[in-house]
Amino acid sequence: MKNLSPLNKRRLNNFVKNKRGLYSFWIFFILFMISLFADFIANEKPLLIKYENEFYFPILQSYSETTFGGDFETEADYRDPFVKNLINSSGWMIMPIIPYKYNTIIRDIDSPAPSPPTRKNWLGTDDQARDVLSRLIYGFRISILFGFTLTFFSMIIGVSAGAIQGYFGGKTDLFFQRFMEIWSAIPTLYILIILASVIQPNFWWLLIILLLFSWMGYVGVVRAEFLRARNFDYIRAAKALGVSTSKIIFRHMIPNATVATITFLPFSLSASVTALSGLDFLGFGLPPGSASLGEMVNQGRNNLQAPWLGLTSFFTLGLMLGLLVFIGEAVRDALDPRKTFN
Amino acid sequence: NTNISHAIAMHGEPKYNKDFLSVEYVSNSVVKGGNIVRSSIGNYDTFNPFTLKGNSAAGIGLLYESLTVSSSDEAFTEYGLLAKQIEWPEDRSWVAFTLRDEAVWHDGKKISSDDVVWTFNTLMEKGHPFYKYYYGDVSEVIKISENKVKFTFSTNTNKELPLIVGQLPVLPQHYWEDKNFEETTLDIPIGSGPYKIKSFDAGRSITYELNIDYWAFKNNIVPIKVGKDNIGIIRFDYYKDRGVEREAFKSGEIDFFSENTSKEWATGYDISAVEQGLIKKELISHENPQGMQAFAFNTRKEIFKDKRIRKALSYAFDFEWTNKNLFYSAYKRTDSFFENSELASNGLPSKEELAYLNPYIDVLPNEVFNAQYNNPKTDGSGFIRNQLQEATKLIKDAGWILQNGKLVNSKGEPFEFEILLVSPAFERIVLPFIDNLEKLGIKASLRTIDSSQYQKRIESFDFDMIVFTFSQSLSPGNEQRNFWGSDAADTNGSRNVIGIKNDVIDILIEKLINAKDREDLITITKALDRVLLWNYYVIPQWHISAYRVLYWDMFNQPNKKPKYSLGFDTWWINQSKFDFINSQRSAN
Amino acid sequence: MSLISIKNLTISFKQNQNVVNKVNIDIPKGKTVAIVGESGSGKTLSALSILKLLPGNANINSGSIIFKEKDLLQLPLNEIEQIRGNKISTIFQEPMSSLNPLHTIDKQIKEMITTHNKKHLRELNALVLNLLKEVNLENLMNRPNIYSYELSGGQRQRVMIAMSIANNPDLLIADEPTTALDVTVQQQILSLLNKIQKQRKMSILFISHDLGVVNKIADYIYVMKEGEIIEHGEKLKIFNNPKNPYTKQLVGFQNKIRKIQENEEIEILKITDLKVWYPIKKGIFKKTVDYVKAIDAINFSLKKKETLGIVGESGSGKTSLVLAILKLISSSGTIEFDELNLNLLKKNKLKNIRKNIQIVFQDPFSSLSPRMNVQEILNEGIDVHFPEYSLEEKKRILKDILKETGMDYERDHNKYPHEFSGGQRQRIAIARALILKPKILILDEPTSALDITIQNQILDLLQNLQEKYSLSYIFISHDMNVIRSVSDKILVLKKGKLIEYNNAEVVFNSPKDNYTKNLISSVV
Amino acid sequence: MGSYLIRRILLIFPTLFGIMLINFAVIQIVPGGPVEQMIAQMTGTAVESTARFSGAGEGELDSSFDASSFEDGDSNYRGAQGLDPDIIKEIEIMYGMDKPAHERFIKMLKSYVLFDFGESFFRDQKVTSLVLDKMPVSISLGLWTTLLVYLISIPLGIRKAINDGSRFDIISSSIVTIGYAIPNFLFAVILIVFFAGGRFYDIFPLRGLVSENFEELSILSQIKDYFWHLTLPLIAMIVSGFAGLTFLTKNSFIDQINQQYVMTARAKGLSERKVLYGHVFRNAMLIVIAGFPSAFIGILFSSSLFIEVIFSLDGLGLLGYEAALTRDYPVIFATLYFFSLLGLIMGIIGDFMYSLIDPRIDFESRE
Ligand SMILES: Nc1ncnc2c1ncn2[C@@H]1O[C@H](COP(=O)(O)OP(=O)(O)OP(=O)(O)O)[C@@H](O)[C@H]1O
Ligand SMILES: Nc1ncnc2c1ncn2[C@@H]1O[C@H](COP(=O)(O)OP(=O)(O)OP(=O)(O)O)[C@@H](O)[C@H]1O
Ligand SMILES: [Mg+2]
Ligand SMILES: [Mg+2]
Repeated sequence: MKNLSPLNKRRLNNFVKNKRGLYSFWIFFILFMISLFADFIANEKPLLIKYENEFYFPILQSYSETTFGGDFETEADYRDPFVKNLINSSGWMIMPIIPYKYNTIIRDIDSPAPSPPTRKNWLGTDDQARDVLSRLIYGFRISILFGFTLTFFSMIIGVSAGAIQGYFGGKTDLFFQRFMEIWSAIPTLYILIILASVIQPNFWWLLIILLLFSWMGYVGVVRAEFLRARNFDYIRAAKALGVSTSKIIFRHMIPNATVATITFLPFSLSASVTALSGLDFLGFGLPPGSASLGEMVNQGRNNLQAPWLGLTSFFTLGLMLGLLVFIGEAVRDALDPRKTFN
Repeated sequence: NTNISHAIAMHGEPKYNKDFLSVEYVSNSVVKGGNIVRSSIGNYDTFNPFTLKGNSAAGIGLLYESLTVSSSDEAFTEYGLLAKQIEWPEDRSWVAFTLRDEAVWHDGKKISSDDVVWTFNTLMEKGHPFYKYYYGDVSEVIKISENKVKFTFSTNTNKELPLIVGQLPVLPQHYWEDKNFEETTLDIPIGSGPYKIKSFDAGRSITYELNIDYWAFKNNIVPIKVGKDNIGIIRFDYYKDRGVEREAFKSGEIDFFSENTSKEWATGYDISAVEQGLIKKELISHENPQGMQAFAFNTRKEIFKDKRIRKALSYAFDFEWTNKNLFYSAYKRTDSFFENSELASNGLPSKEELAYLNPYIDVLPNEVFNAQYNNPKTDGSGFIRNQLQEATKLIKDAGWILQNGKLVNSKGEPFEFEILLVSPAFERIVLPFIDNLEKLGIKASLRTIDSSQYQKRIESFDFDMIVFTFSQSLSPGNEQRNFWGSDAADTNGSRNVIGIKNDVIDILIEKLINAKDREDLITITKALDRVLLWNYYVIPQWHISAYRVLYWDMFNQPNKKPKYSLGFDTWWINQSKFDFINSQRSAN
Repeated sequence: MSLISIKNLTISFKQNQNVVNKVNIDIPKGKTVAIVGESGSGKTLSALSILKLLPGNANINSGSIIFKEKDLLQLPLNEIEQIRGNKISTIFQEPMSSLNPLHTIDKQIKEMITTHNKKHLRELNALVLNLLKEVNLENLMNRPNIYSYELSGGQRQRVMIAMSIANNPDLLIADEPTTALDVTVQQQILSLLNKIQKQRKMSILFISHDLGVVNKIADYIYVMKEGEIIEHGEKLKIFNNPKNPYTKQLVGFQNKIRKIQENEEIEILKITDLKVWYPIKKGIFKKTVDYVKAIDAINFSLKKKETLGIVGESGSGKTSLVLAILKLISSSGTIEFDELNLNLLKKNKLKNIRKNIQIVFQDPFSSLSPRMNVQEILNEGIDVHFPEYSLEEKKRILKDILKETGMDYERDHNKYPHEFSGGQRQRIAIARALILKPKILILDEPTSALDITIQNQILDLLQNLQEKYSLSYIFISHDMNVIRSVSDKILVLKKGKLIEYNNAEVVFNSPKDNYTKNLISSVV
Repeated sequence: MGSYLIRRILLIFPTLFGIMLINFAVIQIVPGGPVEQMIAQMTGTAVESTARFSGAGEGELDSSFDASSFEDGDSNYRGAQGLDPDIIKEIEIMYGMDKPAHERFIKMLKSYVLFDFGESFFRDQKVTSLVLDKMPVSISLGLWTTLLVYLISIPLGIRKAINDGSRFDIISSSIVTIGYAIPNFLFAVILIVFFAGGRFYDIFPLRGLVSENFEELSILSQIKDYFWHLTLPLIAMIVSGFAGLTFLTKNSFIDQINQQYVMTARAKGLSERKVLYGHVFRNAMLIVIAGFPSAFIGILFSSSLFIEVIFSLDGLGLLGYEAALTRDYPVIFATLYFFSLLGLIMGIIGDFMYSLIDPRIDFESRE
């Protein structure tokens, strides 16, 4: 904090003064942190086992059932009553708060899946007999990570591209734009199908594929703003100072010409999240069984008789976006030189 | 020595004799009239269902009559409809139909043998490629007289041919002559059936109206049609979304609906209309063969070559749990390739079956002779230790060992395979299966792809395991070669997805095709069934032997139901119930 | 009877102490009240508060402004709107950024009229034409659809003036209305105001640093310093008998005349045949139909340690000329700097040259990046050209330069441009250029918004630096006193053509051209 | 500008060529083509392309003996037979797939130059007429959504900008954000269940754009009928549409509202409305206004797939998606061609609007 330049201090101050933004930030931060530790919060494996005077950490390491005197040499299924008995007979185990992982198929549900919320499954189960809360935590994590990475990179690429086009204009603009027109016409759906035919799409592949196209969303607005802003006097002034082109772009123009980008940031973030959901929805997303908010939305829509599914996904998306929007507003305010707080 | 008859059965004699007045499963107190709304998914853009292009409108079949039509309480018997008489030689190398004099087109013109000849040739030439395949063995169609046509066949081994030729719909030559048959059309066509198109809204709905002057109604001259086609006006509304369609039914915009998901069947209809009995929710059982829907192994793959492995994997599929927790216990386990029919094997093989099987006692699995086939059964708790232990034993026998929790063969290659799906609905069923396999040390993955891609991979047998349905008719025949024959195993695009190459099976198929009568056919089919089952080519899934229908309570049904169909065309509207329902619905 | 009386007005910004403190001003009907005073003393804010146009973060802590028996400060918005532009209109201090960049000049003037009076189109056109004539802009009428960015500083200022008098207001608030105007036009404008005042009994609140002008036009004078009125009274009383030391200083001040210097004879900049032609575009497809020949074939040179004063009527092409030299707009001809022709130079080479030629823009406000604070603005140049400086060094340099330009590091370094007064912004712009110690410094009206003391301080600073580092200056100004006190050579421009170019005394003592004579006469 | 425009217009052709080429190439790589699709359809293994989200594929039983697919009384399902290689050949020839790719490409380009887009592989309809058929739905949805979104978002954004930080601002922010967060297909289904289904209220129609008896209605009731049908789909589409534009408007306005020229406008005595809409608007809304043409195309073309399915509307979104999944090349390429062309033209118009809105913008000059 001490090393901050006064300007940044002023900005930080502005940010902190916006209570809504600040609280949103903290809530979001905490939720995200929780989700980062999802494996320890929601897991089908015990956190700790004491068996015959030895300690075991199943989450970190896998033990075969034979370790505890069972029959199978494959990893123990700690939810199997048989295994539970084995361990409890000469030791104990501590289960995480939510004793299900996102892909744990709950064998002993009380009513057919999707089963309503109970003491065991706080948010009920989905139509594949998996715990909704656990999926929510993992899904939130993966969606956020995906959304942030995607937004981050597409923004960097998109804003730079738009900046270059808008700033240099002329031929650069003319040809780069044509390139983009061609590029954007590539059918994403087919690329995904092609990809899916070669490999099982995973997080990174989807990220790359979406990134290939998502950056273009930023170019248009940034370009427009730049085309205009390059005529401004303070840009001339900076040029006269001998400031390098890249500095002019990044220090003068981007801060002044990216209202739109900043505005869209929370939406881009959540759009990236939804993009993943959309892919899941169309069946080109993460491999079946992965936790994702998209899959959850889809479940909600297909199981209207089980409102806890739809409601959960809706509240999660709403909360997430709400927080992001409020944080975004606070950031915008913090960067606005005219904004002052009492 | 030719047979001349009012009907032709695949095997044996028709159930209804020459003088029958009507089939058993119709009522003689039907009242024709009233109107209902039904629904369909998607859209339509043509009234010509006989060509490749376009989606044809729902119910368009109501417009056309065929030469013969089958009864719904026999395995495979065709009764004359347009045809008054059917003639065929003992070896069934040709068939001739004599048309009814009364049969006329909607415009009053008589249906002649020219129409039949023209229809057949046109379908073969310009129709859907399906006809070319289906009627591939018909070498010629000859007009014998104004009302008699003869189809000759290029083979005399295919006993079905006279029957399937009878299924040929007949189209009016005079109407089509100056039109391009291959194009899709929304011109209201001329037909010969009991219904006419009353009105339509392209792609969105189509309304049929019962033709009271329909020639076959007069004096009940066509006994097979008596008591059928009772509803005055039938409209089909199109929806694109199944859920919305369902809502539409519940809100009373659709009168009749059939459900295909256990979940919806169990939970989707807890609405007041059902409680008050305004909507009837009925399971109507039938005896249609349900074939075999199953996880099919691709035995071309090295890992699935060993029968023990295939058997072991079947232990990992916990049907009882799945049925209870995912299907609301709606289904029954399938344990025959000819499930839900008299063709299905059960218990120990009979004497007759053994007669067919015994010659191969050395090459067939022992169990074929001395055991009753049963799928592994679990207690439904979801924890299947015993089953998995069985499986482990089998796998060990087959030479696989566990290393660090992973199953590997002697070369150290891990046991991994992919389950390929086209329908996302199956993901929820496959995932628990995969979960169980994991406990065996097997790493199975799941991949859902779109149907073009899927088709391509199925065609070239490029998969490890798929969910496949081997559909069966009541009268199995030639198609069995395509299902299980060795030749088919090497033919891309065949239905022998499993890749079965088994001499005994090949022989049984040939015998089956040439079965001398229905008894014999049933026996051979059962024997075949056993051989297939005990080779563990598939992990059987489930079936349901009933129609799940829902309808607003405005119908009357005949007391006796047909075995082999729902027989919706035998239902009729009860006017007082109809009025009551409508008053209730509009009050809402 | 006063038309408007400001009573006890106190304004503060949220963080700071009062920037306007208990100010009382009376403006009698039909008279001109002038406010003079230090830059940053609160003149503009006091004036803005009359129309309730203070920036959003300003607080009026106390006071009232009575106009026609109503307190303007208490008036609801819709009533204020009736008064604005109609009964009371204003000319803003920074005309260059006060016009809407996306509307044509024509439209903006018309809007002023139609907002308050319904007029037929023909009548309207005639009115606008007349107004433009009165402010000496009728030659603009033959250019179609002019936008403000196509005008020179003085031209924009005159558009503002035309706008402000369009509705014959009762009170005209003129915040430094003639800073960008050359002497002849200035005289014209002043007499125009005078005429209107006579005819319509208009009151004027006139804010200016130019005491010459104030002397000509004012009836009463208020002197402001540090947010307070330190002295006020009738013009003659203030001029002849100032009480307050600061007033004395203001009134008594005389610009020095520049001593003749021994120049080094090295030519550092040589301009030959320079042309700046702006295309005039027409129609939605923007076809070029003609050119504004802003600079038409000009030759001159600049020696080391020399100051070249450029004067010329407003719109004569001064700004265009210097922008062309800096390669900020395209031009033809040669611009030789250190024997390099800048017009042929590759862009990437240009950067090294930049450090050596710096400019203070005519409009400081728009030349400062709105999202950078003073520290960043000033550091920027240093970072580019002296990346080796340490943080401490930079801070020291900043402190020095701010002090030398009459600002305060502690108070100002963390503020954004919009949080300053006009004069303060101008000083930041000067500081930004000076900090690099360029070989050539171009100053486009650098002192127009400065009061005489600060102006003097700045000029001294320039002088010192020139001596110390042998800098060369190109100095554009309309204030002939300033020109006289800084220039070695003088270049007179008219309509894009060079009409006189000679040593300063020569020009001042024996001007050749009529126009030059006119200019000079205003000084002596 | 004139010559720039001409250059831009000329560049349409190479760009279009590039687009077609790339897409053609990509499609060659995609596994499975129209032939496979046809076979799948013929053998009954085809899955509806919308199965994943329309619920059509949710049955646990193969549809071939699923009760829902029985055709009145026909119980004689002849065990599926597999297809003859000859037939496959024939289908290939029919679709022209027997020819090498480059030949097909050249042939396609030739006919496209003549604006001959051919026929759909599966529907026996000219692609042009297919597209035209879908226009009413797409335009209805696109036009009204765009219009409503713009008409609501912009004034709302402006109001939020003026009252930045007020209660109104916060509440409206929350509302539009929540609206944005609702996935529109989920919302659509909920709307149907609540307002058109059998369980709660049944006040809106379930499907289609107009009633069956539309022709017979009077003009007034036709309009009523039309909007009555559009209400639910539009609500479902727009709830999520406000947020972006509202916030963009708000922030752009906040950015401009403190500029000096705004003060000038106020000093003229302009009412606040006039200041905002007459002066700030044009400066602030460059992106929004200039982006309008392409935004409209976007809405026309793609964004309403789910809505179309749920409300049983036949629009371009569905057409495009189905074509993609069934590999209906003529439809794919023709729509691609058509929309790319439209897009390119709109791009030019958009750029042109930039320079109309802000005369300082000049595309030719470069740094
Ligand atoms: N928006 C603002 N935020 C904070 N401080 C401001 C703001 N605007 C002006 N000030 C401060 O208020 C004081 C008075 O400003 P004002 O513009 O009235 O000065 P001025 O007398 O007009 O000076 P000049 O002659 O330089 O124009 C200055 O010190 C300035 O720094
Ligand atoms: N971008 C432009 N497009 C067209 N004409 C322009 C443009 N910029 C300036 N001009 C015109 O060029 C002429 C010279 O303008 P310039 O700004 O150089 O004048 P100036 O001498 O600096 O005047 P002032 O003293 O009023 O600032 C003026 O008539 C002006 O209207
Ligand atoms: Mg001022
Ligand atoms: Mg100038």
